[in-house]
Amino acid sequence: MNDSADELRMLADSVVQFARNDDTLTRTRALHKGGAAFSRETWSTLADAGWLGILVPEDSGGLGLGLREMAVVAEELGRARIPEPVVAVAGFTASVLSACDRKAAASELLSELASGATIAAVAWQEDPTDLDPATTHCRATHEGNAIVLNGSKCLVLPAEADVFLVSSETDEGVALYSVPSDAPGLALERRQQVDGSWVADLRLDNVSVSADQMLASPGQGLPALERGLARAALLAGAELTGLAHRLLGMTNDYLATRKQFGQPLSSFQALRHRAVDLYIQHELMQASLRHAFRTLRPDSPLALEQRLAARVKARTSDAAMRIGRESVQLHGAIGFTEEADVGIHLKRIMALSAWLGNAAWQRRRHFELSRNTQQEVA
Amino acid sequence: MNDSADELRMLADSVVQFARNDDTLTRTRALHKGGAAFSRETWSTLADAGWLGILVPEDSGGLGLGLREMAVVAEELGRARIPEPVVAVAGFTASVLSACDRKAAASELLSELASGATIAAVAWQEDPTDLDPATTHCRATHEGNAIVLNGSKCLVLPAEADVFLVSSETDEGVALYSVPSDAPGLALERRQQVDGSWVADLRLDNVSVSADQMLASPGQGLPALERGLARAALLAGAELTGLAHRLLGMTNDYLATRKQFGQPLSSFQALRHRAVDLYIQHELMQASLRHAFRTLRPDSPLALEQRLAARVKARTSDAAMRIGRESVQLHGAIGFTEEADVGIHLKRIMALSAWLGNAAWQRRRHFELSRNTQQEVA
Amino acid sequence: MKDWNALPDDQFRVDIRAFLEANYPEHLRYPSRRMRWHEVKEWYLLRAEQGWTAPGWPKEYGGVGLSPTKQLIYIEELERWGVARAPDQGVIMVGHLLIKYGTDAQKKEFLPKILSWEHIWCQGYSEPNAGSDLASLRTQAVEDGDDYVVNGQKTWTTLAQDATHMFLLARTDQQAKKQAGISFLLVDLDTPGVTIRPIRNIAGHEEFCEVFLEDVRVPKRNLVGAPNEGWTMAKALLGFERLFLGSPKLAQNALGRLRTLAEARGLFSDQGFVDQFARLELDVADLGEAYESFADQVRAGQPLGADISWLKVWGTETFDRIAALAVQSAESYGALAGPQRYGDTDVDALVLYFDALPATIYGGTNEIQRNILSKQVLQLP
Amino acid sequence: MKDWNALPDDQFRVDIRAFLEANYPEHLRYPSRRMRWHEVKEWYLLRAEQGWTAPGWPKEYGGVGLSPTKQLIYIEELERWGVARAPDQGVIMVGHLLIKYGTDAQKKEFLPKILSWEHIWCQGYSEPNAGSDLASLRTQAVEDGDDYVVNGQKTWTTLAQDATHMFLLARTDQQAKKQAGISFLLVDLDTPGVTIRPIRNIAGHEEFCEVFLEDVRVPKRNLVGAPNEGWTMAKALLGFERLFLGSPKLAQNALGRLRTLAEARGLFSDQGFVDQFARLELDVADLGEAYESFADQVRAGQPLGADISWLKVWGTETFDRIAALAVQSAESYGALAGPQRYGDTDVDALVLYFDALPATIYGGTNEIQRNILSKQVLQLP
Repeated sequence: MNDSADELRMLADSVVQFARNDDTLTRTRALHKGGAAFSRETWSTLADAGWLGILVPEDSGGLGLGLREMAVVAEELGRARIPEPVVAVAGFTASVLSACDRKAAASELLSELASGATIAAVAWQEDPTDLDPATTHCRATHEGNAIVLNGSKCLVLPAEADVFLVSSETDEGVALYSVPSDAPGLALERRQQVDGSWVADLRLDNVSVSADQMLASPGQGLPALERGLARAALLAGAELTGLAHRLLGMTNDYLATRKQFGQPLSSFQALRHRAVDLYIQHELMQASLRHAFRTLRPDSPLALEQRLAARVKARTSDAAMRIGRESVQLHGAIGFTEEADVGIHLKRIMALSAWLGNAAWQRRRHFELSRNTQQEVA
Repeated sequence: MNDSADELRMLADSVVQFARNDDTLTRTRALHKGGAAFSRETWSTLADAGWLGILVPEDSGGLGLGLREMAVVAEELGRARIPEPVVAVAGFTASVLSACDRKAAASELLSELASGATIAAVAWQEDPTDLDPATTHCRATHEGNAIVLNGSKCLVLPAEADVFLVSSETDEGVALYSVPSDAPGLALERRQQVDGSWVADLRLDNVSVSADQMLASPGQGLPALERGLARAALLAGAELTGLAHRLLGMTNDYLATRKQFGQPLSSFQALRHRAVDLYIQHELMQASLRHAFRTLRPDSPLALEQRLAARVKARTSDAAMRIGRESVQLHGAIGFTEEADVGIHLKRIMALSAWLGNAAWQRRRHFELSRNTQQEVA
Repeated sequence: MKDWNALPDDQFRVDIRAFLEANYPEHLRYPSRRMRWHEVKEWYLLRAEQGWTAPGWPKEYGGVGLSPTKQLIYIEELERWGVARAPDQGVIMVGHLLIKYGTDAQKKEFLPKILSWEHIWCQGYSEPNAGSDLASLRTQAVEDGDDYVVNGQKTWTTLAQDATHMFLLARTDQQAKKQAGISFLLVDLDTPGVTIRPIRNIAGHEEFCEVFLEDVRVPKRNLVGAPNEGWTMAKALLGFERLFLGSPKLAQNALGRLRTLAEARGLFSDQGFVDQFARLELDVADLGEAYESFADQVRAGQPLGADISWLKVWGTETFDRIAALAVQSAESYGALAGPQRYGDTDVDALVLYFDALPATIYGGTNEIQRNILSKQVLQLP
Repeated sequence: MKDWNALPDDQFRVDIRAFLEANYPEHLRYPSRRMRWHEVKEWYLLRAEQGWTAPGWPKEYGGVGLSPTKQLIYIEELERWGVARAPDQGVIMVGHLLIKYGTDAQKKEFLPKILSWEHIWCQGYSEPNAGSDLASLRTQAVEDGDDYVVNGQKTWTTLAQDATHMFLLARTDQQAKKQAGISFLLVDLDTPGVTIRPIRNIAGHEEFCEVFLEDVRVPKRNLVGAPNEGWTMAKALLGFERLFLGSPKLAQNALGRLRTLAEARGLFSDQGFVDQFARLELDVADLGEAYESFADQVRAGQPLGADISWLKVWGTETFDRIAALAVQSAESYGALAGPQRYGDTDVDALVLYFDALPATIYGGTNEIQRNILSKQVLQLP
């Protein structure tokens, strides 16, 4: 256990070291000014550090580590507020791929993902207000040797992906196919998110794929997506926890140094107490994450992972939004400027909180999953 | 308008004068110790002052004034925290009686009510979790010249009533009958409320009434009850506003005088700000009441009265509960003792907040009533 | 010119409403951010020609001379129709300041150009490191011959980039403590030494500026009132404008957009949403009633007391809660920038959220308002 | 006697649980108020005979000598089974105090009678007008021959009416400031000059007392430790008991009762209720996890830091929110005193509410806890 704790600390330290050299916020502002969400160059650096391959098996060129290690990296990357979609790609996509049954195809894509050569995104959602991956109207039909995909997807993150994992209904259930972004018949519309990232709405019009582009065979796509969604929610929770922690630090520094009426702001009890309430919110985020990783085993059943993921995502989304909102208030007018670092963190929190189900949605989901479990037990 | 404002002020002053001579809290504590909810002697004093007859027409021996005057008295009686069920009897029962179609019978009871000779209570509810007066399983059937009542009622306030206005289903709709508390076949079980008052659960087992005990004829009972329920909710809101105001005064006095670490408690900003938030809650209570009386006319339709009543009861119940809860906290340990005045006010607030629909229930009701109106208009 | 004050109040409202509905440009209604001068110029110059720049000024100075009641009606109708604000500090502040404290020469020089919009004014109160605390004002004005030489920095200056002039507070007596020793100066922003730098806000708009003042020479004739009396005058200027910091319009408008979103998404069949919405609806309703009650004071010609602060606290925090529920109800859309299509209308939940953020800060933070209430209204020691 | 410490932790838990389930009187489970001594005496005297009065004391003094881990398990099992607390200040406080600072004579005199419950102790810290502020302690102890003469008043003394002795803090050096100059004295409550007056609380129960001390003579041999060192010793006594101020049990139990009420009333088909319940369920869950994490520190033999205060704040305020929702969900029942029938069980929503009221006050108000957190954990100046 101590060995493992040391390893996790070393992993975290390596991200801190990276962030220290990166000057992320300046870089992010410059990128956004040019309309770019993130940098491919930095992406390669992240790959070289091995972080994109944490969840990728060693025989596919990854580190073959677990969710906990990935969460430590996500939390530290959150604290640094890097703009790269690490959780979406190395968390969500990699988890879906690892759960796919067509091992050869999945493994190849995983190894490209770990090396940073290919950015792959999961195209599963079709209606922004429906988060059930079973709601799939996109159809895959056989035409001779080829499979032809027709339908649409929305909010695919990142829009800049080279390859999309497209879920499609077949007569035997949902399957997953890898579709390159330049595939004939694929139309892509980009929409910008509040944090400067881009998501894509896809339209698939007779997109033809071959059998070896099938990643999950019919009926196997849904469990792979469910697994990936749960893990992505957990990892988003870790990133949110890092973001919130950074904001707390900034806010407390501000309160301690900024003077009003000749005294530091933090000498005003009403502000001190609010700082304490935000601190408590962050402790709760940590508690929910800690609980998840105390409970999870590599062979934990999907239902348990889903319940823990809902709990973590609910808590971290809610607490981070509160910490973000209050940090702006506690910074006063300066907190409302674009140049203040508080805003750039808040916007990232807004995007991550909404991603894959916001706090209110996740609380309902957690309640339902818990009730089901209770009723099974009883 | 100025004349009217002056009159209202004089009415309020007369209640203040009464309360000053009464030492209500000592009296209430002594009553409760003996298991009594209130004093018949004080009831006579209230009748002599005319307050029990404010809503009673002049030709029935009352003052023939309006809801607004009654609200002013209710607010002041709330501020004095008198234990007598003035709103229940001179507000709720009197309003139901005034809306009854059997004028002779109703008028007689109204005049006894105004004189204080008879305490009458409305027995309408049959299930503590159902606040719809149309849910009436109590049956009235003809047997020869007599009418026979069978069924049960719950939470009738006050349990000490001499006469009950019992709502009963007939073949032509709900009717209301006056039933003396000693009527053969009437069994009464008392339950104590948190504020020391008693409510009664009634069981009617072949209770025989004559035709002149009919107050509202079949089909007329429901509108009379609806009218009374709306007005009672408004008046309860006024009493809650007075109670909350008294608590605020006590709490601010305590904060200003009590010292900790050598300074008055009110010098601690976190406590000052909470005092301000409670002050705002009380302003909102006043705003909702003011709006109701700015809007209401003697001939306002029932639907409008109901909507305004829901709004007032929702706001005042919610705000008073907050003010009560926080006042205990701001008083510290002393606030938790029975001898502290804060508790006796909080308990009255708890009883009144729950009476005829708590804040959550009234908010839903207001929403539904508003939606209906909007849909009619649209 | 029509004698507007002679109209009955109800008729006045009807006429103003009809005029706005007929004439105000549709594309400028309910702007989602503060408009720049070039965007609203056409409309306001047209109104100026009609003599309607300054409804509240006395007629003798070129205003419409409306009664307080009619001024409120006027503003309510502007808010109701979603009319964009001009950079109107000249009308709202400088005009009243000069009419009350100005020399005849100052009145003659400045008032007509305010009315014609030849001069656009901005306010120079806030400074960096002063926050809500004017007592720590640092900008200095030192006498030198016929001029004051001004050095310092102002910030959060609304639309300074569109202004030609600034009225500012500067310290003229370095020895005096706190609010004493501060004077009121009128500054032409073309004077050498003035630098204006817009500040982008969190939503990407440039509503505020920083204004740097380096050896800026301001002629002594541009001093308003007596030296060292600036703070007293600034306080006296706070008239019934304070009412509008607690205007229910922002919250009402936000609630309306949330309703649209909810109708389109079918959320009114979701009891969990309804419970939250029903609460907010009452919060807004009681805000509206409280506003009316303060407005009654203004209509009766009574000064507003310190208790007006609670309206600002409640109004802005209600707005904030509505915005938070809108973002929550937008679900996945809650991350998307720009308006999103709901049924047959667009709602931008994020604009609500970003608009709500500064509302609890500007016009004196809600913390400052609570300090004021606890001291001046509750009189807590 | 069984060597409990030799058992594996899991087995220890199983054995304790089995013992409680088999032996603890059913009617005393989950009392809705603090039990008086005569109500729980039989059970505790039985346990005393079995040598189980003081699980945490070293064996050499007659305790069970449990490891910190096992003590936690023991307390968790007591809480799980809803075992009523005795007036246990002798065990929890006086014993540890004397073992650490007492003279041999004191140990010999007092420890055995604590173990046998011949002496029942109460704590004399709080005073009127001191609130959460021990620095303003006023009770005086003046030397007179072989005695101290004590004058003053203590309040919020839990179950003093059942106690035979009180350990109190009194000022022995009038010149010293604040926490200095305070000493620890052991007082027999039969001494002339002691008056005990129970305080009824808001729920009508007598859990606390006022204790008046008028020229009470306390022999100097009853001074614990050095004179004027009382405050230091009192602080050192705050061991891992602080963990239990943040115990999730109150909130978990309240949530369980709310669940019962909701099942009986069919509220789980009401999305508005479910949304609130689902939030509270997670609030309690994360409280439980945080508690475990602090308990890990205790199990590892590490001292608790100031950050433990957040657990108390969150735990008690979560309890408070649950109680408020219970009262709301009881609808008309929310005004009725005593347990109400829901389906086939009784729930007393008001008891939850009244229990939650003092939780945010005792053990240092939540405001004091926030002061501590902002200073010692966030280190805000």
